[in-house]
Amino acid sequence: MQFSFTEDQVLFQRTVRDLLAKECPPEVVRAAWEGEPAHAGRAWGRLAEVGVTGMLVPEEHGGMGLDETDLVLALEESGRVALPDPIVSTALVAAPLLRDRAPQAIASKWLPRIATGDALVVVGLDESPNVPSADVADLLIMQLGSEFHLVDPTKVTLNRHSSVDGSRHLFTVDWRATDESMLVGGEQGWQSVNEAFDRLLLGVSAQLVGLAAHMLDTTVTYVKDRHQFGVPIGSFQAIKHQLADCLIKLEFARPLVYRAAYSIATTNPDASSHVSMAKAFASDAATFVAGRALQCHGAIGYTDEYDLHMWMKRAWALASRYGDSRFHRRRVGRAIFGPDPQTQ
Amino acid sequence: MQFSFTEDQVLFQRTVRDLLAKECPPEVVRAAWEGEPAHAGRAWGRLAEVGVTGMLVPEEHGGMGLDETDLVLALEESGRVALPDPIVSTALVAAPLLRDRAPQAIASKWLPRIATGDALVVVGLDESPNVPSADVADLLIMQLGSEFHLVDPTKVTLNRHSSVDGSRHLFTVDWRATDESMLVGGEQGWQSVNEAFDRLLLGVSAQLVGLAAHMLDTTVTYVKDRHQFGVPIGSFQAIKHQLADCLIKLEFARPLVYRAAYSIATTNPDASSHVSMAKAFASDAATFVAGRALQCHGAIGYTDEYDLHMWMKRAWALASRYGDSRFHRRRVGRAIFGPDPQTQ
Amino acid sequence: MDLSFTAEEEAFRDEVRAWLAANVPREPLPSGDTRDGFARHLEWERKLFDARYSVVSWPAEYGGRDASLIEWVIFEEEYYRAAAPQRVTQNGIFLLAPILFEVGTDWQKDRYLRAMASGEETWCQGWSEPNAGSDLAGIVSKARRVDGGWSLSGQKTWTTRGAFCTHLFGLFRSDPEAGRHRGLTYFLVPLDADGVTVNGVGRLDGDEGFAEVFFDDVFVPDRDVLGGVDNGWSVAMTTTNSERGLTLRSPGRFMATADRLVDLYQQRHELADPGLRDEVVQAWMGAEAYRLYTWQTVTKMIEGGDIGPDASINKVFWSEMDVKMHETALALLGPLAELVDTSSEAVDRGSWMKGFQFALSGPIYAGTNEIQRNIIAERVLGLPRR
Amino acid sequence: MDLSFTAEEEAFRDEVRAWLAANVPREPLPSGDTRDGFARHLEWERKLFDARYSVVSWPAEYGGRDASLIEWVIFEEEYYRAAAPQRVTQNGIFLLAPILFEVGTDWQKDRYLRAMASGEETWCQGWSEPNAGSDLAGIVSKARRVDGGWSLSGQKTWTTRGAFCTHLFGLFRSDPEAGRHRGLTYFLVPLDADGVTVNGVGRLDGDEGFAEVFFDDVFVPDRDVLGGVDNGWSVAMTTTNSERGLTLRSPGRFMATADRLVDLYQQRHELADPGLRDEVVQAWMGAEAYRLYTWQTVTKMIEGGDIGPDASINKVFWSEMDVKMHETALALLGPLAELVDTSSEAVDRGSWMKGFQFALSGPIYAGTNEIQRNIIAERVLGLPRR
Repeated sequence: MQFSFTEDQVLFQRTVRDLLAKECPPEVVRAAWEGEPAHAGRAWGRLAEVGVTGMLVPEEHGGMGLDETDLVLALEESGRVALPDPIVSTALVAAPLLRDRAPQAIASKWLPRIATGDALVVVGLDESPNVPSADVADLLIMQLGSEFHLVDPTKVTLNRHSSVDGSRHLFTVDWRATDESMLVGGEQGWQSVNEAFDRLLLGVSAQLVGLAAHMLDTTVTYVKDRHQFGVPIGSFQAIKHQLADCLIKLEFARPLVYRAAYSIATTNPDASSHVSMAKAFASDAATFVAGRALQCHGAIGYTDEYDLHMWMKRAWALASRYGDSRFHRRRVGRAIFGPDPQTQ
Repeated sequence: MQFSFTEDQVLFQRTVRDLLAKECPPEVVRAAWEGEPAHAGRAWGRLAEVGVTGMLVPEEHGGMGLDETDLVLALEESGRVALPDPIVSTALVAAPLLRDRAPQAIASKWLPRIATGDALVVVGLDESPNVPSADVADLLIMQLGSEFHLVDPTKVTLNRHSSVDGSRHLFTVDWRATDESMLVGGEQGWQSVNEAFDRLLLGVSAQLVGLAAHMLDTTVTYVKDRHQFGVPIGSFQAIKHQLADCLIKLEFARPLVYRAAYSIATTNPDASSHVSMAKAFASDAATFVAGRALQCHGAIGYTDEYDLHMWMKRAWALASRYGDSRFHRRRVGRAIFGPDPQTQ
Repeated sequence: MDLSFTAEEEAFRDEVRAWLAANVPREPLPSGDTRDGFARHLEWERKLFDARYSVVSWPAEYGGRDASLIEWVIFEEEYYRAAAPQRVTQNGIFLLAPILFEVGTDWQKDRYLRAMASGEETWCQGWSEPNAGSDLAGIVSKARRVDGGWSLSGQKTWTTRGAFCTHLFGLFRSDPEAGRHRGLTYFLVPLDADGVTVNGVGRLDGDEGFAEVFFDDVFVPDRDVLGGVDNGWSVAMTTTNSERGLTLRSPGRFMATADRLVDLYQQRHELADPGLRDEVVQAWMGAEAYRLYTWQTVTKMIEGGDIGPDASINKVFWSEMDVKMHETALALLGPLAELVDTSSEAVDRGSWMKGFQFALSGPIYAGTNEIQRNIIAERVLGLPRR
Repeated sequence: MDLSFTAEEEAFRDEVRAWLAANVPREPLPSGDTRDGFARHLEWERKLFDARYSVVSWPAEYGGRDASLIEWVIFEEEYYRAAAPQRVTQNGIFLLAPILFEVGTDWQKDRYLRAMASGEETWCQGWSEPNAGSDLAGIVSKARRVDGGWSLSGQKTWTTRGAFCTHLFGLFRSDPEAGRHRGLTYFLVPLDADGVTVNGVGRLDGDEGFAEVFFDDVFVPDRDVLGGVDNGWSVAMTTTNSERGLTLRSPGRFMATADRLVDLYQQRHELADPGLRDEVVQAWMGAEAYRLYTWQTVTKMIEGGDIGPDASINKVFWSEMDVKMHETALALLGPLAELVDTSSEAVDRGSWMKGFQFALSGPIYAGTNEIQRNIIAERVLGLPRR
């Protein structure tokens, strides 16, 4: 029993944090709001250079050959800066899907490109028909029931949808399955779909924790600085207690997210329950912190010139998508109680 | 539209408040905890003298011939002092039941005695098999499905049950129905049962509001007096905001309770929904205030020497009995959505 | 206690309902907090005014009907039930007008009220400054005595719809020597006056509804001082009570939201968590409680009582209920909550998410709920200040 | 990261589990916070001690097994899973002993630790006074220098199980001239010493578990000063961290409550509101989150880290979760929640209501949650004091 990250892992997190602070400042997120496609900035290339995109890619394909506990902190950092690029989809979902399910020729084609940062791979699940960043994908991996298909992005029609988070570019993808396009199907297919869903949840949960951490940090800084009635508003107990509550929510969501990463990495049979717990707690933490952050900022937080709103909206979008906290409590409930007694 | 009490009604409330402050101080409640039967004090006689017990008894039977809007504030006051006597059962449930359903002979026998304070009448509903104060009843009115029966308390067996509120003396009543004992049955019987339940709810809701008001008052006094860190603890924002929240809950429960009284008095077809809203809000307000009152008191509130616990426990008992707030939201839900779709 | 309406009141309700049914635009107008939407709303306001529904409780001479407070609440219930457009004139009508009636001069009343009621002139509130939000006494914008009037300088911020309005009412520091709450004066200022610069600022809900307003030596004649020189604080506190109190948030608004939430539940309940039913009912009951509380307040006012700090109880309740109602709606929408477009997938054009964001402003504006809870604790419960 | 247990740890768990299965009393003991129950619990404590399970993490010389922190948590998980009796020795073992190990003299350790582990001597905490609760620096009980030691005078209150214990550890003001936090000394006092009077005080949950302790010129020799004269505050803060931290509330406790809650839901769900399922799952997940958080903390401690003010985060979380879990249980019980007797109607002998009342003490004792949130805000987030 050792529930901590290694010194190297923590050092790597720091590297990624510094890199993203430089390459994905709020202006980059704002550019995505203005319509700039995701992946327009330099962050992606730098993430690839330090090994984030290829973390789960085997070494023989140019990757790091590491596991989800090595990747999770980097994804948390991607949440902290509200990175608009499809990092979860490419690095955490697509890479292991191709690694585990693709024939050698396909794996050799795509995995090295993922590791070098040359390929963005976007995975579309039936569960969530609005696919973010489908417009910048070099490869689409689309679910069709129990099957995953490899789809050429130049051969699909995309329809744009609008999210409350303007930096999330959502699309419905109009595509056709062929016998050649199938990557995996049947029993293995269902297993792949479930694994992909669980990985997506892990990544989104890590990002939600990062988003919450950023909103809390920003607010702590603001309330120390902002004076009313002759004192910093952070000296008022009503402000202190709201922010203490934020920290508590955040600190108890984190270990669930880290455990979920470990359970996926070790193919724990309860991994699905574990990621659902992570998603439920991370969603609730992020929406709670968003609400308190806005309240402690007051009117300035309510403007679109101030950056906070971009983080809040990302948090709202990610918390409600891929199952909100109630959905995931129901999923955990099935593990505790057995199949959903919807009749009770 | 005039949603206020008359000057006379407010004056009467003040009279009842003063009377109960004198005749039902905390020592009386404590005596009930020690096993003293309900109705042992002088409060009952004085309540009868000023007209509370006979408020709904017609004038020809020696009562006031008034309605529930006249009675509700007195019942709120009975909650404020945590009166152990069965005032709701006698004055608000039994009196109109006998008034509306009893043959002349029975009405003439019991109603005048209710008005003079000589008879305590306890109504037992199937919904709640633990009947408080059955040991001091001069007459029991027991539900059996669609029927109400008049039952001689000397001919029943009582089994004592323990409530968390030691001043609530609960009994299961072992009794036998006979043809002679039936007061009302059939379609009229169901109607009577529903009316009795609604009246009970109204009375309990009014008492819950009174309990909450007392706990809030007590706590406000305490936090002004108690000093820590060189200042009254009531000057801390964390205390202020908790008590502000208590007041908000209380102030929004009150109009629902008063409206429920009016709806019963005017036989509004939505009266059942209205009392359920009152019970839900009053239950939530009282349990919320109980929790905050204890927290703001700290350790002293946790002792049984200090009176607060007797009010808290009455609040917990009344909030959970006769349908807790969730139960009543479900009841209101049926009015909004139609019959319970338990299958969804 | 009498919770029924008189025949006259019922007749008034019927008349209002019929007029609204015939006149409320079929398609929702674009948001009144955008430049285009504001103009479209003014057309609607004009229609309301012409039918004498824009200010029913005002005297007839200013365009009203001398309606009772009860009729006013009835009007509001019907207005929201009909899903009629948001009132872009509300800051003038609900915040400024009550003060004009109370302390305004006859000249001011004649000059401003009718034009306000018709929407010809529109008013925004100039209170907050970069360093004066919750602590309004921190206002530093100055009013300097000049010949025949005053010269205003400084900056106001978070001015709702400031970029579209014609006039501003606000507080300026007229006596720099006086203490924090003293030495403020309340001015009425046309925004086309020389020296005024207005910059629109976007809000998080995507509308441009905020403005910063800069004053650079702006002349205001003496006749546009409201309520006396150096008396601005007590005048402003009057406004605060009405802003926080019932006038700005009539119960009809929340009853309409609750009804929409019930409809949404009926559409979505098979997909949603069974526990949400309880929340929907709680929301519905909350709106009902708010309605009854309002009738209690209205009765108190008719009987000559004062709202006073009770307005703070009211404000905390409705603002947090409004957030909660929208959170329940978003939970019912689940994965569709984030969609804000007009596609068939997005429910109600994303209006719940939009409404949620609007609701989030409730606990902040007109005195944050932290300030309101302080007021409740200190002025109602009598707890000691620090 | 390695969330598995070693073979040795698993073997330890199996051994503990087997022993508990064979030895935990079939019928629950009467409450340890009553005089009779306390005595019955001491019998059980003796049995634990004889099997060397009373203080597994202590050195063998004092009755322990030199178990690792990980083994200690495993022991606690099994202890609660087995529904073994409440530890009436906990204030000594969990609050005093860590300080004795850290700053106690050899004489003190030899004199007190083994007798504490066996339950032969039982300890209560003498901190709070009538005017020193959240503000411990307000302590006024005095320690006066006398020949060979100190003379104690004053009053301690809310002393848990004070009426049944043999010894008290507490703070007294040894230098009346020094500032609020200075001039306090930590003493070890036998409650049968001349001049000590103990009065039991009932608690709201019906047990007599509180006491007031009066000191009238009570002599304590120098050897029973713990951690140095006038150094009591810093010694006490060490205790506070362990009281607030993981030692007093091992995750096993909440996992056991969560499991009981799941059972209760399965018994009652057909009668209860469907929305309660969500709350039960949330409770279960909360216990799981607490367990993982604890493993994180344990790892940090093993790696040489310090808990510090994080203990406050921990305390707020578990204490409020515990209340919420019991509220959920009471909601599942509905109209039966109030019954606390042993009739067939009352569920689990009313133990949920009893547990609810006990849980309510969590946000109050060992520093109220208001104080904890101040600590979190000021010492973890770095917000300014006033």
